[in-house]
Amino acid sequence: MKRQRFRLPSGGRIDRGDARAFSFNGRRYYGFSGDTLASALLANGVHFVGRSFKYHRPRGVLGSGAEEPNALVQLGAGARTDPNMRATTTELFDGLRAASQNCWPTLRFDIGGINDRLSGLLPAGFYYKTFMQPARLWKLYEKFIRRAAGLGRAPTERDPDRYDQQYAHCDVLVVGAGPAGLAAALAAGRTGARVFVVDEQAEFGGTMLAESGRHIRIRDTSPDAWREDTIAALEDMSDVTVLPRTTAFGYYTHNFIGMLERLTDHLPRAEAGNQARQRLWKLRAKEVVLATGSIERPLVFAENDRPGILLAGAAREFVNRYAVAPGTRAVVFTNNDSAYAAALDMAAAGVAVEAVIDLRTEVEGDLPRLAREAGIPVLQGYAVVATSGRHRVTGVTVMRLNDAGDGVSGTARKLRCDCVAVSGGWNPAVHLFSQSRGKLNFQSEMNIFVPGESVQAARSAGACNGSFSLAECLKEGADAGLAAARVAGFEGADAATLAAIEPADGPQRSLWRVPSERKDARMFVDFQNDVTTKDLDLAVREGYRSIEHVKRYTTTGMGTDQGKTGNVNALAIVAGSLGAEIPAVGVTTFRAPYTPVTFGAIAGRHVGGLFDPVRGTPMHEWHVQCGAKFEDVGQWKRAWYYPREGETMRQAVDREVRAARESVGILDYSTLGKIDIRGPDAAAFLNRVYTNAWTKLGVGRCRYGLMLRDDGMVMDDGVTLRLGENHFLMTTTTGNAASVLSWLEEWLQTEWPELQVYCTSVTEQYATISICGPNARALLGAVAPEMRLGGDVFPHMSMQEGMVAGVAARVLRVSFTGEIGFEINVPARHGRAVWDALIEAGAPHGITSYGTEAMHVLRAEKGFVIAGQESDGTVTPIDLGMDWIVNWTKGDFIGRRSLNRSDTAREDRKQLVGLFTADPQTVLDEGSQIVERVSEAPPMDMIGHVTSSYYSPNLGRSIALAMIRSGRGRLGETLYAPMPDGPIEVTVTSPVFFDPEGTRLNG
Amino acid sequence: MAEPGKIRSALAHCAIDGVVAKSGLDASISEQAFVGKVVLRGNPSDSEFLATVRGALELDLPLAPNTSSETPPVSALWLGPDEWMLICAPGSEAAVVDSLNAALAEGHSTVVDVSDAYTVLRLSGPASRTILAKGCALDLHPRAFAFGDVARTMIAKADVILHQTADETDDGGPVFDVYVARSFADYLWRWFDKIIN
Amino acid sequence: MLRIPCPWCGERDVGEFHCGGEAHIARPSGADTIDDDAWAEYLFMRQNPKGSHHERWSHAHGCRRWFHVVRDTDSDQVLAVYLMNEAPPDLPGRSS
Amino acid sequence: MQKYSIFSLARNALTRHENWREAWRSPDPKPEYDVIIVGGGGHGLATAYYLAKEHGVTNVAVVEKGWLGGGNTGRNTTIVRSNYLWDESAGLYEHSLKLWEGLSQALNFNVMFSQRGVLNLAHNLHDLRELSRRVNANRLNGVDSEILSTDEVKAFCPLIDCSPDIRYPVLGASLQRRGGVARHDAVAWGFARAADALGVDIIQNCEVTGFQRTEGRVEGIETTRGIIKAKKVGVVAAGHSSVIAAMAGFRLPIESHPLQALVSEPVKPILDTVVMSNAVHAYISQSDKGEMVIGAGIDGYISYSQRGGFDVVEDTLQAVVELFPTLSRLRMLRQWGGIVDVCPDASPIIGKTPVDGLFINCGWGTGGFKATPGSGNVFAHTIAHDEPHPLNAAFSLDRFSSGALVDEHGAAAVAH
Ligand SMILES: Cc1cc2nc3c(=O)[nH]c(=O)nc-3n(C[C@H](O)[C@H](O)[C@H](O)COP(=O)(O)OP(=O)(O)OC[C@H]3O[C@@H](n4cnc5c(N)ncnc54)[C@H](O)[C@@H]3O)c2cc1C
Ligand SMILES: NC(=O)c1ccc[n+]([C@@H]2O[C@H](COP(=O)([O-])OP(=O)(O)OC[C@H]3O[C@@H](n4cnc5c(N)ncnc54)[C@H](O)[C@@H]3O)[C@@H](O)[C@H]2O)c1
Ligand SMILES: Cc1cc2nc3c(=O)[nH]c(=O)nc-3n(C[C@H](O)[C@H](O)[C@H](O)COP(=O)(O)O)c2cc1C
Ligand SMILES: [Zn+2]
Repeated sequence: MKRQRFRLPSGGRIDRGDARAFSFNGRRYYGFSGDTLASALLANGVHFVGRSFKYHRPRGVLGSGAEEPNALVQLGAGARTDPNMRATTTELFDGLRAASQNCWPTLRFDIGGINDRLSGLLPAGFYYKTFMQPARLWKLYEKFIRRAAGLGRAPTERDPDRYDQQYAHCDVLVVGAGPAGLAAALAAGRTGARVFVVDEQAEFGGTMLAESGRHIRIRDTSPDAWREDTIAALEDMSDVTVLPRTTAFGYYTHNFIGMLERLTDHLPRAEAGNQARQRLWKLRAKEVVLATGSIERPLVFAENDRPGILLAGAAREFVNRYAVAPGTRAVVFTNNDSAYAAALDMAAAGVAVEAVIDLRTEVEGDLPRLAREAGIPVLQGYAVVATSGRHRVTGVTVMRLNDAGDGVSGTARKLRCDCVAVSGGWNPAVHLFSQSRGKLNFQSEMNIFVPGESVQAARSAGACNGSFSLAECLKEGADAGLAAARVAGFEGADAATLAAIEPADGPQRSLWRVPSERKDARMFVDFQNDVTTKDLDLAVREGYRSIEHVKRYTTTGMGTDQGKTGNVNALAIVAGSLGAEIPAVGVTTFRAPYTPVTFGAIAGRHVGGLFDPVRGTPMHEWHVQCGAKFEDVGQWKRAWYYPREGETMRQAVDREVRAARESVGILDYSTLGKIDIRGPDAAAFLNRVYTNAWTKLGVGRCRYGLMLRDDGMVMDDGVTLRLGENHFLMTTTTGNAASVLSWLEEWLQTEWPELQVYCTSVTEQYATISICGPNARALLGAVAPEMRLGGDVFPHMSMQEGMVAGVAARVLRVSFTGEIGFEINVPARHGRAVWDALIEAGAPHGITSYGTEAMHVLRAEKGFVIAGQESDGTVTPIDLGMDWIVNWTKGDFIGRRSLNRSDTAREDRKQLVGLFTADPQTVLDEGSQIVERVSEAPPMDMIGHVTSSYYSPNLGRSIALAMIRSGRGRLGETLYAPMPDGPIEVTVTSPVFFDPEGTRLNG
Repeated sequence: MAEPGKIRSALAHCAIDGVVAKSGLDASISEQAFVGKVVLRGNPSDSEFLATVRGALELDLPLAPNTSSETPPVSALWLGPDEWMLICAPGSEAAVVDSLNAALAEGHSTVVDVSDAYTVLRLSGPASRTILAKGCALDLHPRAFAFGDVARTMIAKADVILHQTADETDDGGPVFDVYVARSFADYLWRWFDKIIN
Repeated sequence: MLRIPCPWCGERDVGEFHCGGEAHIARPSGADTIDDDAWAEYLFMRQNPKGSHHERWSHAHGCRRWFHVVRDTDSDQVLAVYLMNEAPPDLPGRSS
Repeated sequence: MQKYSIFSLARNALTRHENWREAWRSPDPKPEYDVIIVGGGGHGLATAYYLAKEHGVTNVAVVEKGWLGGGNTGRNTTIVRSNYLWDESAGLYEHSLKLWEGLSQALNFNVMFSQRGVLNLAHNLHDLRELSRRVNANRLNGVDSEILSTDEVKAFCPLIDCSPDIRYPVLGASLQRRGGVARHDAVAWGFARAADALGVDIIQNCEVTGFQRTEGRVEGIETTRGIIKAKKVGVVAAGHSSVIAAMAGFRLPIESHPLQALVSEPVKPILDTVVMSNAVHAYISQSDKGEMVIGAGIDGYISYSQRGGFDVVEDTLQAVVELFPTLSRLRMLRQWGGIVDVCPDASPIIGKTPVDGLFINCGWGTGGFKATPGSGNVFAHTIAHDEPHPLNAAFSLDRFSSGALVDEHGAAAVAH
């Protein structure tokens, strides 16, 4: 086994018995179970991990968790590769492969590094100021700009992984399982409330996991013992759900929390099997306890971005949790006491701590005292003014600070080191609180933003609430957990306060930019996007004063880390340049997600075959077996045409159309919307929703109706049958079945509650089989011997009930083709059998199944309109030439008043006409525009467009329907459809092309 | 001539009967084809209406939202403040419709046979709630949704009526009957199938 | 994500509902006698306030009933729910 | 105005960029202006710029309640195109597109207008018919537009899953090659800087709270920074149009809805065009920084909260993964919302109001970013001349009475 040079011989939470091989940039290394990729890299002395976005500066590991801006890697390969993964949150597994991003050809030798040399030319927003001349070269410039875009690479193959989703509800959600969260969960769980406790990390414990445990006790035991007891207690409670590796990423309205659980990302492929990769939890919580802890902020000082410079808390975590020495010689640079713990822990782990450089002149806390006792040199009132090292820090230069903290003086001292642990204080992780729309308050003592009043049912506890001592965290957590459970309706006794012993902190000193004597030295604020103090200054100088402008002009806080480490520093620096108070500058808006969330997890199972329901009719499989091509109509699959061996679409459709006119065709019309309408006011209701009159329709009779929106525009149409005095059956178009039912309900419930009418959808109760053609009656007779089908007893637009193929059926004599037609409705379970019987019985007539395309041709030959094709939401019945269906005398109906508006009543509106092409074989494109005169070049005055266009085998020529300005007055006129290959000449005709007298229908 | 034996349920093509989860989720699923289903609408504050229904079916309609009532062999699911679905044995729906129509001839109400418009997916076993919760936003904790409860809601992208017909304490329980429109049944089945396999 | 309290079914996710926009817009009767402007007021003109808004919702994927909601369009807080045939409740300290 | 160029950039590099001047001043409001524009979004700033530039009206203030471009201008998916159906819209949007084509130079501010093409996918026969209708209309209106077959779509944008097995296969597409995207913030800043240079006062953190009127004529505005008099006032306040109209005593046919968008983490370029799909509701492009910029649909209820429901984001990403299966492993970095003012016919309102001297420009809904220069240009004309420019005559408020709507729902179902 290969040596891990920086692995400590003992301690940590890693399992030294479980070694894991991994590769980084093609080289093989080993780490242990319990490592993250970052800790394993550091254990192997790999500090230089990636390149920054803009200047391609060498970067290492800054943090140890979700806040990491630098150490982003491309993980895996092939279909399962993932860009921009934080090494600090990537759990190590056997066989893990990682590579650096944004560098070419190699990490060490990166051509993009040239940008760093040119950085003088590339200040914030430089691209807004240049690349404008000459205008035509912009495309070229952009190509180069674009080449620099992005960090990692997206996969090029389809994602082989699956993603699970789960809805959940709870009384109390606890986010974060540090001491505050654990205490909260325990207190809430004990009340019997339904509790979820989630933490993004693999192990619960939060910052406790980074503790050495040497200076702290909880209730006389080690913090770790308390932690383990608490977790065990939670796991024992049946109504407590414990979710590690789960990030609460979004706090949405009405206490809806989005959470991402990582199920297999930490496993080698073989172990992951075909489990889902991640699970999206959609949780509705009665009460939320936020215990999300805090994020350390770096100090902003000259050349603060070299690999080897990291957060002090991270350094501690590497030592204590992962048993990794972050270096051999360390310098600690701080403005507060907490970093002394890092110094102590590193020293205890054998790292030579050269010095603690403290910005403060007075340093009195317990930890500094312990550090001094341990012999660690402390330089009070000093600052780091420069650093050295190319791919890894090799030293720092320190100088004495002046009293105001805005300058340095004295001799520069160089300290050699390969690790600098930095602390600028801690920012409460208020992301979720802020997403919940809670306002933040500025707490000037610590220079932090803390949660103000909650606007949703949430409370914050622990470090995320600005309470940094362990004792406070435990108490606030327990109080919050109990209070939340109580509000959610549960009872519990106050828990005894958990005594904690810990070192006391002294005050901190916030110097937002650490002075340096070198004017040109760069101080990085946003590490990922290479935003320096100079960029911030420039933005302010140029008038971008709002922090939101500064963010957008400099891109600070816009990287994959969303400024977790940099934002507060940035705004404080901007406040400084503006001479404003920090709270007056304010924070930029916190938005979901807290950390990035996989698209696939958000899409869940709703992709591929489950993207949208596929609705099929009871006869669907017959169509499939007969080789039908399908058309998507809404969610329905409708048979479009049935090509036979060797047939083109046109040939198949022509055959189907001819069959319907010459013998008998059969169509599956089950998708038609059907609404059962019943009640004493049913007829009156229809009078109001349709343009025509319904009172006098006889029982057993059908009528065609047109439905308008209240703005007068055609919305839907269909045939309605009167089943009884107070009972109707309405049909709607396939696409509008659901919306028409909703429309009817809306009017009934909101506008006309006095009408006694009930509407019930029966669309799917019936299979609807339409047969038409000269032999339709004979066919029906063959399968329904008991029905009387003569024109006198069963006239057009009437209904009979009887047995069809042995099944009780309701048969309507209606026609959408101009042929004698019957619509046979049978309960859906019988649909297929009746269909089969008709096919069999129709064999002697050469019965032909036809699809929607043939149906369209047949109806267009007759000039029948399709709502949604001839009409497009801007068309009235008058425009369609259907004045006959508008009854002005029956009283009000939906849309009536609108038909009389000055524009709607204009005479020269677009009107439905037919078109014949000069060449009968030319079939116009649907959607062709029509002009009176063709001019050389656009613009041309368009007077209308083609709505439907087909080849009519019955007429032996093409036909088209069109909406043309003043069309009805243009019969016989020659117009043109200008197409890319030249104009097509057309003549305006009546829209009824076939059997205008309707003789076939009544034959 | 079509033979009655050739009737086809919505999921006849899926062969789902009694499919058992293979994914460690302890549950099984089947289609309850041809269960009788009748939509009844009427005014719940009209005591005569309620009495008439009681007279015809010996059943008290459930008036509390999201509940059901049962007088074997008929049960009634609350669908809305003036809407119920009556559930009866396969083939008995016509009798239910007829007796109600006869009894309710007076007054304003409606009775509609929708036996073929919906099918029922029966999900049973300890993992049922978890499986449902992968696509259903309702609170399905036993405290919130228990034996006899009903909800008209959505599972994934399908509208459903959810009816709990047995408890966890029952053998093989809990049991949920999921009513879904016939043309959505294939989708919903494939949805469950993806989850349990 | 909003949670809407259906007066019958209880609270459900917004996805089960359809929002029908502003409530209490009277549809003019005798519409033939009013002018185009007045008709347009009914058809199109809306208060669209930032703050308390009386609106109609339908529990489209549930009980299919329409009902009224008073909601603050700035905070998205639901302030009251009442039935179709009920008058708007008095909400202290708010004007519509 | 300090000129921006590669030379000035290089010159300033020598002085460590210490000598750049403010892009615009931050003056205190004067007591009175000839014209006040309410709303410092792109449209408002463009209006002020064109008033000064083309109509010589330079005594102009733009008042903005927050920060410039903080409304929808700063939160949209930046799609620019002009392939609208009706003549009126095509005229307006094409006018705008032509202005875009010279905008960086006119403003001396690189708005990074990138004509990488806008693809509208068709997934069913109805889509195809509508697409062909629109493309034909575009061509006859002089708007570049073409139809691509499925194979051509695949060749043009290989990232799209063009296989016939997906739920709603791609049957074809329309392509406007001159369409594309622009850098949204730069548009606001560029107009602000150019307007400022012509004398326009840009006043941020100044919220309009009411109007001063006499006899039906506007005389000034009341703001959080006091009363400011004006001969004319133009309201260009996008999401808040109705709120401001209410202050002036009239109503609008508008509802303000949340519209959401999101970006992925940045990745190396893989998508070099803009893709929009109506039936599989999604629209997406990749920015010059590398993140995928993805737009969602509107939430179905009124809200001024600048955020919407997670369910809408779910729908959007389902569609994105369905159409672009290789993007499934990318990660959502940030999501946000804007407030869009939606008109019943999906077309804007630009013109006079019932109050004399008060003009309004609103109702751009989900698709007004592309119109920014054109809208400002014709609105400036309308204010300066007290009558509409021919290109916005059809977009008056009266059309809701007459019924002469410009129904762009077909073009606007995914309206960006
Ligand atoms: C998510 C999203 C995606 C979009 N995608 C596209 C797209 O791809 N393509 C496209 O063309 N369009 C798109 N749009 C629409 C487009 O963003 C808008 O139509 C356009 O930006 C409107 O510009 P504006 O200048 O009118 O409005 P805004 O930029 O919103 O400006 C209005 C300004 O008025 C200010 N204001 C409001 N009230 C007051 C007051 N009382 N006093 C003073 N100031 C006030 C606001 O603060 C705001 O700054 C999208 C919109 C959103 C939200
Ligand atoms: N001395 C100091 O200045 C100082 C500073 C900071 C913290 N501390 C110590 O740290 C501890 C703070 O305890 P605590 O419980 O408040 O916080 P914590 O940091 O211990 O725990 C917070 C937990 O929440 C998790 N988390 C954060 N955001 C999350 C999200 N969105 N989803 C899921 N999980 C998320 C984190 O991974 C972490 O495990 C105390 O012991 C305190 O003394 C001290
Ligand atoms: C086209 C476009 C691209 C964006 N790219 C990023 C990005 O790369 N990183 C980021 O953090 N935010 C990005 N944003 C989002 C903004 O940070 C911000 O969310 C948005 O402007 C809305 O403002 P608000 O969130 O402050 O309300 C982008 C926004 C737009 C409109
Ligand atoms: Zn309900």
